[in-house]
Amino acid sequence: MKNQTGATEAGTITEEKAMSTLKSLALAAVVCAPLLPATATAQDSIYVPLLTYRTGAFAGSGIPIADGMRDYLTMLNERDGGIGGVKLILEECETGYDTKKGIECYEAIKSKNPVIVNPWSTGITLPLIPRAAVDKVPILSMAYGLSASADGTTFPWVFNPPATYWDGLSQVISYIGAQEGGLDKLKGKKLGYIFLDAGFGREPIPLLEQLAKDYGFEVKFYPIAAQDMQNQSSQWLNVRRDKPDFMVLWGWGAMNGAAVKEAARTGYPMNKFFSVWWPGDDDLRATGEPAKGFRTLNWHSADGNYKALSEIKKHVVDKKLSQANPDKVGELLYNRGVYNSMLIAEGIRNAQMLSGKKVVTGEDVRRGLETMNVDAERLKAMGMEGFAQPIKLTCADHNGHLATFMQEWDGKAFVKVSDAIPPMVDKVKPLLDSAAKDYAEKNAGWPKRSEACDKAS
Amino acid sequence: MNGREMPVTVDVASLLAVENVSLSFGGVKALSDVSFDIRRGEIRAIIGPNGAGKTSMLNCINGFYHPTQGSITFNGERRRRMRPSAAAAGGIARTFQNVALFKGMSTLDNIMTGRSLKMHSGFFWQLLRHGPALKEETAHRRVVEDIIDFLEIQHIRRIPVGKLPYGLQKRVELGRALAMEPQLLLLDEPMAGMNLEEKEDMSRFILDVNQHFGTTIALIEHDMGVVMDLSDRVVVLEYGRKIADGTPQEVKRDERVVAAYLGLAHEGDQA
Amino acid sequence: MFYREAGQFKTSYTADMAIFPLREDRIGLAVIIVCAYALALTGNSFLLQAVMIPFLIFSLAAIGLNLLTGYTGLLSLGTGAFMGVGAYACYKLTTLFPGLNIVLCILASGFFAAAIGVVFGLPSLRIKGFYLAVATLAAQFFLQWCFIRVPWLVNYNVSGAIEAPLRTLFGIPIVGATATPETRYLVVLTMVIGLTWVASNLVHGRVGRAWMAVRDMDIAAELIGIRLLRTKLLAFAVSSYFCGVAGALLVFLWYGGAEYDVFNINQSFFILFMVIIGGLGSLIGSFMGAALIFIMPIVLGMVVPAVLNPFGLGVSAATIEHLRFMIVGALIIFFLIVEPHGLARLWQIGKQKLRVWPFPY
Amino acid sequence: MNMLYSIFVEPFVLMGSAPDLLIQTLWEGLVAGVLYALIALGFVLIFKASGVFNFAQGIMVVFAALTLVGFHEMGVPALLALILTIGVMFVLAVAVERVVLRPLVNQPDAILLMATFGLTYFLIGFGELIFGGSPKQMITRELYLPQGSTDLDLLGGLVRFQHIDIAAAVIASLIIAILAVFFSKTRIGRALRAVADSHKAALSVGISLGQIWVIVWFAAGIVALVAGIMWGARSDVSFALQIVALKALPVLILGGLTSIPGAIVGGLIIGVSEKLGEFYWGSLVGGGIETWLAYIIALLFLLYRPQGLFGDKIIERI
Repeated sequence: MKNQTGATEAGTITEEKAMSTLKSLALAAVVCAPLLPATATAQDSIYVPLLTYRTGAFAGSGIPIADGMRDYLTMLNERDGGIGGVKLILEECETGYDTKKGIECYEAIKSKNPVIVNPWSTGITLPLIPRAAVDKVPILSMAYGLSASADGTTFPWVFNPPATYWDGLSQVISYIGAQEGGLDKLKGKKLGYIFLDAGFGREPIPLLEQLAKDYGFEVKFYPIAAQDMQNQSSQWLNVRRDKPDFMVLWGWGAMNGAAVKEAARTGYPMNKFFSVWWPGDDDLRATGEPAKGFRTLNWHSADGNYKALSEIKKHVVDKKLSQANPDKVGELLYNRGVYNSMLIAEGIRNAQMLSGKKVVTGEDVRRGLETMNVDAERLKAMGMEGFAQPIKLTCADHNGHLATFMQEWDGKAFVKVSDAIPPMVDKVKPLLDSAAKDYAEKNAGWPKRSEACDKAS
Repeated sequence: MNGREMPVTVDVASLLAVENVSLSFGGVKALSDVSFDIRRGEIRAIIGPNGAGKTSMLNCINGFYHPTQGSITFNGERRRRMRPSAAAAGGIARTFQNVALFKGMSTLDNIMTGRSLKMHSGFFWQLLRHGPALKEETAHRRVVEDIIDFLEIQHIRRIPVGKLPYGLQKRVELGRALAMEPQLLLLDEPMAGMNLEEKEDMSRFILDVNQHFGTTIALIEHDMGVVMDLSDRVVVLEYGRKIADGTPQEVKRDERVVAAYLGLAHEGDQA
Repeated sequence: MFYREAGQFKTSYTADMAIFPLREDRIGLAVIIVCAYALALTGNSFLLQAVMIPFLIFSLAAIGLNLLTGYTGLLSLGTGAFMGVGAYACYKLTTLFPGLNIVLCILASGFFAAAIGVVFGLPSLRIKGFYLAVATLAAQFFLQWCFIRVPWLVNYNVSGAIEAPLRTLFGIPIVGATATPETRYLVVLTMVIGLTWVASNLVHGRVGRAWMAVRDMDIAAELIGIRLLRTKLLAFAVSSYFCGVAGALLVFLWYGGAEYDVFNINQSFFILFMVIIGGLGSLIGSFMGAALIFIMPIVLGMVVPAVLNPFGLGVSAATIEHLRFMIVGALIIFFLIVEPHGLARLWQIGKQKLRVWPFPY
Repeated sequence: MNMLYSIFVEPFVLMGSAPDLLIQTLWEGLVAGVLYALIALGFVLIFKASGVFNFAQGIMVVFAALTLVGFHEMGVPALLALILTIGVMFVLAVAVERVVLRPLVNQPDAILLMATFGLTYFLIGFGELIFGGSPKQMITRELYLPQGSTDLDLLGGLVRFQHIDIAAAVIASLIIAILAVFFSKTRIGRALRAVADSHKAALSVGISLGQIWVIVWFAAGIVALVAGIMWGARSDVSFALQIVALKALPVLILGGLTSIPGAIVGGLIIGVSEKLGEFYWGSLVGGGIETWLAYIIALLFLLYRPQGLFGDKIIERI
């Protein structure tokens, strides 16, 4: 009997609590309501959203890139008052490398007149590609995303400089060939391809299979699922069994560090281990000395001895405007972010020159990117002499197919160990063209390019 | 060969015959060699001390347990193994010692589930809740409302049964069993935990069901007074064996029954 | 005072069996539906495209999971994968039969999800509770693996992704980049309302009672003649159908394209949270849960900086994200403590209070 | 025919022809199994004593390891950081008991499971807020954990044993031994077992349920810390690790939710069979079957024995 009364009382209390919760929720809704439409856009500035990820499983790669991107543009704001005298409004949106959040971010920034969007995730890039033309927002997917989008005729709104994954793969193979004393020496060799089991890691496979046929080497595939990124021991056991002569890594986030570590554990010779351009200093540092000899592709400097970077230190880091750890300014992935922002800034600057407007739109920036020509002189003017090679985009070529180079981990940092390696244009070009055609065919009603082509300024 | 074609070997008056049923769980014998029958239209009581195997007996009858040996003949069909749903389809309904209602559902819905076997409208109409589905739902609702009226539980129609007092839950459970319109109704301690007034109500319902609907009833009960008043015949189990069978008067005088119950004088009030 | 049942007498069982027996409820529902359609007129593309469309789609998936977990008591962690089956099936259908109306494709894709759901539902007869939840994880990981490993599913696209091609309804584009947020929204809204109505019909009839009976006490359900395997498999099928349609809608009317990773384990948890917070065994709760779990982080993303900035605390996007995680986590715990039966129960209690207001005794 | 050959014959031929690789695979499987078992152990401890299926165990592993490395990065000496981390895990246990478990006492199991989902989200946000999202390196050397490896010439090949893996196996065995002693010899341990059997029984011998919850959550926290150190030493410490922790779930259902030996044996079975499966059969379907193999194994096993390896046979009563 006693028990029963207790229960009834408890019931009433819960109901009362529930009611008060309802009330406070209602109150909160009323209070918050006026805050929501606080999205006024200033007309004397250019809005540059940055889709970044500092959380989640890929944050290890995402953080330095986000810092680099943000700090370079902030530096322009602090030093020059923006671009062409127009201040840049920077806003980060956290995607967590998650497509859902990325789309949400895109929708949120879309209403604020963004001039460009960099998704920093292949998964987010793909759904945005068809929208770009409709929403008039160009996409800059720097060396990721859809390789076929290098074709500016089919994809006028998408830019993926400075190289596609197919370029990258062909460069790795040429480099290995050169090391062996000629591509014909690859005959009969065995190559292991360890990759993130997603669109990103699978994209190079058709080219790899073709090259294997052309040069007579054998390929072994070692897919790593995203959820097993840090648990690769069975794939490396397979490597031990198959004893490939070379290993090529196509990873991202925590996968890169784990792969290098497993390679060291298995005793795979590091000087036979190559990678596309995504591993960063942190990934290698986790293994440290034993990772010595590991080589990755790159197209820009991996140190901080450039004027542009010292300007960042002076105007951003020292003013406590950066979120980056000062030691990491000038590291590989940080510089990758800087390079990305350099492209954005150049696109905007070109757009201003082309349109004669100060406050440019997404449409102008698309034209700006298409006519981009960052030559040695321009690099010098930006304080990036020697930081990266010149790059030029055209209406037909939204990529540049830059010749990248190999760099080697010396146990503490990356050092450049090769000259520029040009991509195998003859192998890559037909693939790109057919992929672009295929895309347009499969997406019935894909619009023909109607955007006019500007002369380079 | 299935049971349907087998010759009927038992008295036609018997609705159910249990023959030499044994049941064991990993060496522990719950029932050994029990035989008895239930005639059409009678109220048959199964009594015995705790652990005598009464509930196991009911579980065997409605197919929840499968006897290790022996057979059960229901409605002329003899069988060793049967799925509970088949037993339900054959016309056996029951209530449980510890109320086994669907606690999150209302009284009405609980009793409506008793009609499950009789509802046949197609899935398509269920999706639309129109046409045959709605017609069927309404027809069965009418039957269920009659049961609710009969059991005098109109006032708790919409209340989730988990919130009802024990006595009412027992009544709802009886309602759910009645909704199945069974030929044989198995009641497992229908009056456990009830006060005198509630027991009187429940006894009245049981008699009414038996007399008005002609339903055959087998019940397990500890209250000897109730058993003697209600039942036509009584079977007594002890340690899984049958020790007596007959009218209440006969059983009452049986020495073994007296012996079994003497040591357990507190049994009645404990229930 | 305005919300009364007094004076409303039912003259037939059919009327009493109506899903909304109270006139006020029916009026309220009508008002909500009219308002929902009227939202399309506001033309606020952020509201429609980034808030309402996903909210409705996730609500549909939550209803699907709720039919399985809330109504039938079978905990599933494979929702994301079942949504994926719907999305990939829809892609295959619409590319194989480009002439087939896309709405039909989406509705048909649910059947594929249902079939796969039934296969992975088979163990549910023997496996229960947490054990079953882990078994559904097998579905999640296996199907996800198939999405990436079977190139036929993506028509051998090198990108490994599916893209929504241009598709029209009555000559107006509803799928593809050129579809306006308004038309997408109207299509999604209509489909979600229709399917919710179907779900509501099911749970209020014979099928729904059988599911709940299995949930509350499967043994007793079996003893009154409900066939367990059939009932559970039906729950898996219907639930997966809803999830599959939601997945197809997700890709075709919201994202516009997707990689396999969209349907990962986090998607499954995301939907599960909606169901828990909304209330197990409640359709309206599915909507409330989706609103809270999906819309609240968006609102927090706007409110947190607005609250902190005046104090000179500039917060980064990452910090907001961290706070969002913490707040969502804390709110889940908070709501469970306040009302373990979810928002739907709070809503019911609120209505009950309103019914007797202003004289509670 | 070819298909059948490559499924039923070829892998075994390979095993026979390269026994060193077989041994290496088994060893890798055992090590992975030990680590899965360590994560599963945390689940079992909490489930046994409180009936809570603690989904947050995976994130506790990451959180504990991050805290340890985070303290060290702040300049705290390694061993002191270890002690501080243990302190943090204790505070976490107390906080969970006060804020989550106590208000939810007597709620159905499903509700408590949901609450641990909430806890998972909270800990992810909290951990990233404090320590940042970038991966960190485990302070293996500072904790005096062995590094390097021993190569043994075995059966005509080379088998490599990582010292850190050996250490993981030894430490895991130690922890299990300590837990076994704790449960059978100490007063609190016996009380915990009493709680597992019946909450009322425990109350009647005068042990507060709250205290017991704090103790088991603290114990699970320490197990999580050990698991975090070991996993962290193999790759690095980041939130990506929480996904690996999901592998503990098939281990759990294989071993049974309440059995400590079950968690160990289940972990070893899952670890070994998924490595063998991936190594010898994975390439038939393009590899990567490891992501689901464990779950399918657990599922098939459950169909055969729904109560798990060490669970009691379920007799349904009504």
